[in-house]
Amino acid sequence: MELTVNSVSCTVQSPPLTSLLNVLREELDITSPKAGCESGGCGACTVLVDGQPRRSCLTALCTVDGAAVVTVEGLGTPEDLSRVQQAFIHHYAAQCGFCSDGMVVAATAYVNAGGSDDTDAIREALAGHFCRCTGYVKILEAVAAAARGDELDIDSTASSANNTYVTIAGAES
Amino acid sequence: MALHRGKGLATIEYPTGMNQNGDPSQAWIKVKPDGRVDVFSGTSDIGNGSKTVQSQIVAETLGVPYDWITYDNSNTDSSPMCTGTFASRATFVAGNAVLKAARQVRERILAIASRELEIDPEDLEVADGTVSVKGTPAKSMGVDEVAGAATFVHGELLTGDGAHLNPGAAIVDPETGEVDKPPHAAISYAACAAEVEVDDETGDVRVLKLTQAYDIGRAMNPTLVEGQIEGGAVMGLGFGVLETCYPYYPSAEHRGDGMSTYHVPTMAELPEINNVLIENPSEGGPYGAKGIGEMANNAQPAAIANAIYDAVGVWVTEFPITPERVLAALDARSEPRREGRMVAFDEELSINSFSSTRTWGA
Amino acid sequence: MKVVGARLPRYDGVGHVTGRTTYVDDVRLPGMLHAAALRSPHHHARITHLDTSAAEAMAGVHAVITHADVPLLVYGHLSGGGIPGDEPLLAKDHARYRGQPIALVAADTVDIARAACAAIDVGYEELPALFDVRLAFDDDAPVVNDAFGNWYDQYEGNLDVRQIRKGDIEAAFDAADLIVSGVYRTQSQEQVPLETQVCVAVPEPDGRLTIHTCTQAMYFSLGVVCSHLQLPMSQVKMVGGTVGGGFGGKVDTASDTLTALAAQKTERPVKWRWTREEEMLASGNRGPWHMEIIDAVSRDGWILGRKMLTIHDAGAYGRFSVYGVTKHSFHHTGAYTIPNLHFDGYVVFTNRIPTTAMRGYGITGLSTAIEVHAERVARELGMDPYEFRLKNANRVNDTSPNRIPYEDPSTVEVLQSLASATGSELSDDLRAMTRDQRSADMLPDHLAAQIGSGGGH
Amino acid sequence: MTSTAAVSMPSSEAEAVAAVTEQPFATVLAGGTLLVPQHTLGQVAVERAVWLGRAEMDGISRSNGRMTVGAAAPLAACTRLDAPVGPCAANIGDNEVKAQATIGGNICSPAPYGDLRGPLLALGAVLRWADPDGTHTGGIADFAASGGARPGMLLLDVAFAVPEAGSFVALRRHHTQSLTAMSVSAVRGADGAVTIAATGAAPDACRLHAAEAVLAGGGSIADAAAASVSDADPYDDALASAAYRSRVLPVYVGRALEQLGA
Repeated sequence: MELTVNSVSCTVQSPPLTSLLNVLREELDITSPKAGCESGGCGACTVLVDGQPRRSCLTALCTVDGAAVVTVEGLGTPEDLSRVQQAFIHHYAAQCGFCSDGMVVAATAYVNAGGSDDTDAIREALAGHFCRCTGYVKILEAVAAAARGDELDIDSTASSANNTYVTIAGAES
Repeated sequence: MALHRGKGLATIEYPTGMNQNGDPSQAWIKVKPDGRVDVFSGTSDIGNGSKTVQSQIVAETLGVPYDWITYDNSNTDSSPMCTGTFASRATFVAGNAVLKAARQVRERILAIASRELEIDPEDLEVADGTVSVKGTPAKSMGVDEVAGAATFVHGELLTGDGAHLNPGAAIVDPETGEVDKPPHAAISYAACAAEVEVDDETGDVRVLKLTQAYDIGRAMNPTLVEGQIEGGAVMGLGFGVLETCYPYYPSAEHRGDGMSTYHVPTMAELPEINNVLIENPSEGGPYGAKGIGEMANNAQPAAIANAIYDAVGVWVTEFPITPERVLAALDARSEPRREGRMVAFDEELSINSFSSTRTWGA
Repeated sequence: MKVVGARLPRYDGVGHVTGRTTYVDDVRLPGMLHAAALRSPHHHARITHLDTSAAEAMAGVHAVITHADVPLLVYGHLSGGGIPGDEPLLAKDHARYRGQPIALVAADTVDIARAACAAIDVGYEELPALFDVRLAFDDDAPVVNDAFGNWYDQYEGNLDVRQIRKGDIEAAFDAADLIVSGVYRTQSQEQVPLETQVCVAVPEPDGRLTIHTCTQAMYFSLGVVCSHLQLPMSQVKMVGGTVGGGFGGKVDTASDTLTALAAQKTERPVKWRWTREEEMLASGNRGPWHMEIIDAVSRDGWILGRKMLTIHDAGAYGRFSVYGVTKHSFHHTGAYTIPNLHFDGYVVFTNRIPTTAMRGYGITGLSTAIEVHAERVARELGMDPYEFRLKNANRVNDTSPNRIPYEDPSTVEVLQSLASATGSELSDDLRAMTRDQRSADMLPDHLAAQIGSGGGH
Repeated sequence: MTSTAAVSMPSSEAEAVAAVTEQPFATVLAGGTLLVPQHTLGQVAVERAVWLGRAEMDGISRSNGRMTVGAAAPLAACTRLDAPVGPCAANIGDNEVKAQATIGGNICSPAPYGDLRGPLLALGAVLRWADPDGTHTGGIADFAASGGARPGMLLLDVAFAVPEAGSFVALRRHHTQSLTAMSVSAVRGADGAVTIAATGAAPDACRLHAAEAVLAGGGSIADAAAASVSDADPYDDALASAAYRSRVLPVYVGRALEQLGA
């Protein structure tokens, strides 16, 4: 079967019922989609299939024969980050990073589809993506920033409005 | 259907570092001939950001730009011993190890610069990758030049090592629990206020808002500490109302085996979260830091439980506070038993008989 | 300070958002085999026989590891702290919990390894299982733990309980206007790191082992691997430091040791990645706690004394539970100063998965219990919850249950900040409070001698 | 298990029926949201599979007051249907799963999956399926009695009369991937009669006849809700206890009926 993965045409040999996740990871050595649960429950393996976000662990190879698949590697490079990737850095939306591969892909699909910076809409779009580290606050901020098209500085991170700082009297530096 | 809102509060404290084995961490640093800095630390980054924070400590201490730092925690051949990333010790304890190593390197940089500039090291300072003479900033040389001179002129390696060890605390009196030294590196403090909405027909609890205050010592990187506190809040929410490995505890049956049957919080469950971060520098932490990662999921469960009481007037004392437990408490709604001075909220109390007989039941 | 305190981006952030960060499961090597584990289907059973010959004979199977392959089968995670080992790396005569590993198969593919696990012939004689810590002390209770019985019995002084005794608890209760009791139970929580436990172990030409590990503690794991394998630390190189979430669940990563044994035996690189189901059902999780609190309080809102009983359900083996209960005991007054204490804490074993570290270890359940109890006491007294907490909050030089003076307690300031952030009105008196050491005249007579004297208690 | 099972890709319903029913019987691959992970994890053996993605079995049409939904229609499309089917479909999985999972796959999945059996039972939906003996029609119960999902069987479509009104309520899920512990669907037909079905009240979706009878007899919603328990056969699982299911079934029946305007 044929796949175009991150703009590269590939002929793949895996059997037709192989999950797209295993095709990408084990046959093509594209390791960004993660086997977080292999049952569709976490979103760490989400990739774009013909532009649409898909759980690669739920997708049999034979159902995507001829499709264009994009993983997070294909969205941007360290030298040329996509807007969503910049937003994830600037808003500190990745901690351990294991959910980021799928999260960035799903967020990109949301932004590409014209998604707004409305928090409820982002939650609706991404609620199937599990992150144990961040508590989601900064992921929502990152996706909203990308949706708005904010100019983003990746050499610093954002201060969020929901956090205020005080210094105990007598403990000033 | 009636939805009831309530507010609750909890305050907590938590130790930084471990109470066993002296809790050692070690680090070493070397400087390349162009002044770029290699930091070797054994601290695993599990998402907590220790690569970042330890690199910041080294950059700050040496007076070089952050992007001059290469941080290597990749293996036990090159990185020295670190007890590990737990017990909120990566910033404080392991951070102290890199801090001490960086101070040694700084001294060596100044020593070489002193020879090159023919100025007493006491009269030199380092900032932004440049060693300069105090009061005479025009007289200076780059740390890159210092490193080159060390390598090619003086035949020296700019290096340093550091180790942090809490003198091992011993329990001196097993009868009383008295210890001879602090079994922690610092203590931090926090509080959380929760707002909830409770459905009194189904017991369903929605956490609407968490407001939190944390004594963080010093924010080594404010964004990272916020990330710990926000992530902890949602994990505490999970502990408080959603997650259980044993739904019928003590029975071991009917365990959730995956994402569809074990209820980890997702964005759908996210309440409004607001934080106050209080700087209260520690005595012994690098730049006043304390560790707060562990405690970040400790205050929410009680705050939520207390908010549920505020909302519907029942105490749920078995966690997580599932809809079943709320509804059972509503159905059994009862006042505590009051007899004279005694106020017994829960009847199954074995504390007075347990120690002597070691059998359960009062 | 310019770099410290700055909002710099993550050191490894670019790799994380571009799919370039290499986690252990992303390591692939020529000739790499894949492992799967045979786990006990029973909560408690005697293993009557174990025959791996059929599995070993299967095409594509390269090795089956059992207890007989482990140089040092039982090693204690806290043996450095004087706490004896109790947990075999692989079950030998007994399975003490459902999910306990009995054998590991290394094969050409995961599918073959799983099929080979199913082909291992194990005989079980099921034994009665103990799940309820309240039954653990009964004479006829099933015995769970080979080393300790049903509760840990080797604290200092040969005690079987972690004790705190401070002040004069009976006098505190005699002086109390109210004696308020409550019982609290907190539950097992799974860490749920998104990356499940995973290891790649590689035999090197020079006889060393390289172990790609997801551990939170490379040196701790190095010690565990070298102990079980009876190797000097020079023979093992742990490679890791970049972990897909841990939260305490990746400190005692048995995956490293077992995969290393498989690599040694096969002389091939071996990968073992746990499924999500294994992570949920067979990995160590946060242990359940049973806590009883009785507070002696005065009508005007002082906590004069606390009696507390804690029973920690450790699961089948000790792992870090003794450490956890000790830490728990040291903090059982929470953010308050309570001068008179009587605390007993037990580590009890049951036939469930050994519990382990998780964020807030030893204290998450404790904080929960203490703070619901505090709210109950405040409500019973008819006192504002902020006032009750601020009044009893620890101050500079008050001492913790284990007699350490608090250096920089900020409970007062933390509560004041929270009140301010939530729009809760505090009285002038409460707003004026500080963490400064209390003077004796700020305290009622029965506490002044204990707290106000300069913190010696 | 990454078996080397061949997958045929029929381009019409007739081809699909032929491919599924010929020996050796084939496993149907629709959305794959259950089959693919089970296959990956070695929990199911597949000798031969038939994928419905090109069989043009995903149509949704309305004619003469009846909706017909092809078995391969994705849940994302089903969310646009009126209650109780639409909100029930919306309550399954997240957007990515809904784009892939199909109504037929949902109907064929064992409890605790198969949420749509509840609304379809309430609607008195008629299923059409093929097996080596030919094409059959029947309700949800008939389909189950015939053996339900099995090798060699292909669910073709599901049809139901568009109700006067419908409602759907469910215990809140805390995770978009969480299974729904319990749901209640209520339908008022053209004749004014109300039918009610639940999932999670019994090991499989069930009609709540006693509650329906109370309403038919002119009883109140409260009385109907209270009566609903007599049709329940509650059970413990990871999601909820039998006791809780019994305790809140009347609450959700009441809410479904209130929503229906019964």
